[in-house]
Amino acid sequence: MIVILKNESMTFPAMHEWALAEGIISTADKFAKENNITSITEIHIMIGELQQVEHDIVEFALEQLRTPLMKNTKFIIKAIPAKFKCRNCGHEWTFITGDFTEDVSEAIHFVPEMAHVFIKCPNCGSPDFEVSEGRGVWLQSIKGIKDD
Amino acid sequence: MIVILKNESMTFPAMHEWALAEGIISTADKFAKENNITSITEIHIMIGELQQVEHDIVEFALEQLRTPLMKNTKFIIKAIPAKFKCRNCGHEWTFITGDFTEDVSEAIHFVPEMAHVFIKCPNCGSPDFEVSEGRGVWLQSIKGIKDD
Amino acid sequence: MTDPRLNIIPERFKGVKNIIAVSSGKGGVGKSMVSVSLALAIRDKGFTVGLLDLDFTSPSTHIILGAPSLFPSEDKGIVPPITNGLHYMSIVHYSADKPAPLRGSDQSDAIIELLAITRWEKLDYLIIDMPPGLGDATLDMIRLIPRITFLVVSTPSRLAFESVKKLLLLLIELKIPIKGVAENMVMEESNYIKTEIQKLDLRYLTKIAFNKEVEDSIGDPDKIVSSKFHKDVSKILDFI
Amino acid sequence: MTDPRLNIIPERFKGVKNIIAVSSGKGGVGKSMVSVSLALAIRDKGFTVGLLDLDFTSPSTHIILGAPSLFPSEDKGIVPPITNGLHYMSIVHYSADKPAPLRGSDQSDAIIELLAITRWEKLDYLIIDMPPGLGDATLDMIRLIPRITFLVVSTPSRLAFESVKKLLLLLIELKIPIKGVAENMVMEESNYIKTEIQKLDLRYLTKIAFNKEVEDSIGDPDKIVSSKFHKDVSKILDFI
Ligand SMILES: Nc1ncnc2c1ncn2[C@@H]1O[C@H](COP(=O)(O)OP(=O)(O)O)[C@@H](O)[C@H]1O
Ligand SMILES: Nc1ncnc2c1ncn2[C@@H]1O[C@H](COP(=O)(O)OP(=O)(O)O)[C@@H](O)[C@H]1O
Ligand SMILES: [Mg+2]
Ligand SMILES: [Mg+2]
Ligand SMILES: [Mg+2]
Ligand SMILES: [Mg+2]
Ligand code: NI
Ligand code: NI
Ligand SMILES: [Zn+2]
Ligand SMILES: [Zn+2]
Repeated sequence: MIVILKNESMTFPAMHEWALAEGIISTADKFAKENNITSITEIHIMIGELQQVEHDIVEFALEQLRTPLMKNTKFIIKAIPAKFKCRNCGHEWTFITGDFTEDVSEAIHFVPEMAHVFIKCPNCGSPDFEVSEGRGVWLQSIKGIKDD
Repeated sequence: MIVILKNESMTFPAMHEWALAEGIISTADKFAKENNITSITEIHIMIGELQQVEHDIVEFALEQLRTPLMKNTKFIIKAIPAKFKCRNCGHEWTFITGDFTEDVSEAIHFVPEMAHVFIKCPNCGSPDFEVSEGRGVWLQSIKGIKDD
Repeated sequence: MTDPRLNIIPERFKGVKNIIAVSSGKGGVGKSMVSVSLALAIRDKGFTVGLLDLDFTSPSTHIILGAPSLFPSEDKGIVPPITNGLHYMSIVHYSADKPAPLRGSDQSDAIIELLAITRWEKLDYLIIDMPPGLGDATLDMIRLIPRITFLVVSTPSRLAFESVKKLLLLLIELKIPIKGVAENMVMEESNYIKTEIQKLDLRYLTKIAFNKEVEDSIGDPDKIVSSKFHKDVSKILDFI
Repeated sequence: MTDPRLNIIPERFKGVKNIIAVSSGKGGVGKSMVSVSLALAIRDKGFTVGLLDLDFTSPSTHIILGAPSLFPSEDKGIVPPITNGLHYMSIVHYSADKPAPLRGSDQSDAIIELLAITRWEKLDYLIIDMPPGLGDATLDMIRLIPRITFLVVSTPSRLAFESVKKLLLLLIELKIPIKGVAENMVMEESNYIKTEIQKLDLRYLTKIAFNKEVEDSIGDPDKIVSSKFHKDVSKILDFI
């Protein structure tokens, strides 16, 4: 859902979240065109919590990047908690933000797979785990008015 | 379902399908023990068609390998057609046996991933496809009488 | 569900004129040394050059360049830092040079993420230092980067060439442009590699001599630039 | 759904007394040459030896052994053929030496399949020639083979050792037994690698000289066995 941004300072759009928003906009726009959608009403986005992407910034970027097909689009963002499953011992656990130093958070923020460099399975110590949920930014679905 | 073997010649059990059956039996037995199941009534197995595993041989091997927990087990085998999806161009297609020479069938029979050596996407020629369904032999589920 | 990163990647390479993946079926043939040396040679011709290290589990170019902890800046994406006149991107910026035990699917995810968020300046050339083998990185670059070309490195050894040949056959089959093959670590006169390359109708780019000074030049780009190795590598400039 | 192959794998290794993965963070350091030479040296001590080539995208041991198209026999699984007195398994038996462009997840699946169906005879030693890096093969062997030990190969180069060190740190952290580190392709006196290895509290196994005759011995196991290279490698026998 679109909320009024709490903070529209100019530092916002410079963040790398902008690049992720660009991917969503261009993918949705392309998909709509390919399917003769003349107006996109909703775009559903899932953001995994592992990456600690700032939703405000993503929303701000989405607003700025609206294409002609997105004049009235509602952007609906859902946060997905990060879950891990160890391939070595089968242990499952969830992501706890406070566990990391700022450097580590930064690395995972840009490249989530750096989790395998810095996080170990709390049960067996292995870096060989799967991020079973909550990785990355995904375009879940779009809704629109079709012209056929 | 167990059928009377059409051919019980001694060449049967020597095939490599035996090794796959062993995996199923030992996994099911272990799972049953861990869950206090005293008698396994059904074992559901899925066999992907890519590998062209001989169901008769698998069934024969399963019969021979029954553990004490499997005195009355019904083995239910389901064949899953092989489906491919190209990562390069998105094209999807299904497995057609007749396409391969005997050598290639043999290779894929033992190591299904050899598909990437011998099969190309019929649309773009890429070996970079996914076997989206129908790979390998899987233990789908077991049913049994529990002792708790 | 659609991965929105894939669509934006071609966009990111719009300002890059030439994309060259330095690759080999084999490890340890000198891909990283050649990548760095070639990038520096192109720079010295007055071109704008980027260097992208995609060997995530064994990155080397930061060691060869003697470029310690750099960090990309953030500007609607990440902008590669400049070191030695090269626009330089490596996973080391984030892994802090610690072990990166990544399965292929994670390497693939990391590559896609990096390509999707990296905003290259306008570049005349982007040199990509590839990991060995025919795995995720190679397959991803082929499917994701439309104008990619390959520069393949071999050594004179049969062991190396047998693996290199597999990569070449794959690229030929997929109709990916191949700049040619450079033969590195040459110790004796032999036409083995040259003949094999020509049999495949490909260009033999240069013979790079085995040279003990290469080891000493690691970490010192000025030394690299003034080395016999660099002179041999620079002959590749005629072909790109 | 459960993959029934995982459970049977430990069973397959019950008759194998010692399992040694010859590994390195780095490619081209001589893992395959050392694997073959070491397997032959163990054979000549009168032990039963298996050799498993897990470098699926760049298999080499069949070339080093000069062992052309062999095919495992089928007996309630597959039984590795014997060549040069070694129980020998390689993907090449099935790939017919064509390019095997396998993503990591497919390499992993192929490894699991091969391990699940291969019935090794009773072996004193199984030598595993590993692919470079810290990817699927390395992680799978660590998680699937309970009694695995690692023998790590480096060259004197800083570039090699920086990658090797990452592998060693990973193995140490995971408490996987490390037989030690062999230094290959040594050209000059230097204690760099030895010192670094000892800093990590690991064993420095042997110094293997760089030797041009190695190339000529490829494909000819008798030549390998009578080489200086083999003599250097054989010192590893004291530690395994
Ligand atoms: N022409 C050469 N002469 C001598 N040593 C070389 C030469 N080229 C590369 N090397 C050395 O060979 C090793 C492998 O080189 P590297 O660039 O890391 O290969 P790759 O990237 O293919 O794994 C390094 O130790 C490097 O210093
Ligand atoms: N001690 C040595 N002296 C000279 N050349 C060697 C030596 N050891 C290995 N080589 C050569 O180095 C190259 C890489 O060896 P290889 O065993 O294929 O390495 P890896 O398996 O680690 O990739 C081959 O061309 C091989 O002939
Ligand atoms: Mg390299
Ligand atoms: Mg992942
Ligand atoms: Mg090798
Ligand atoms: Mg697969
Ligand atoms: Ni950011
Ligand atoms: Ni069979
Ligand atoms: Zn674990
Ligand atoms: Zn295709």
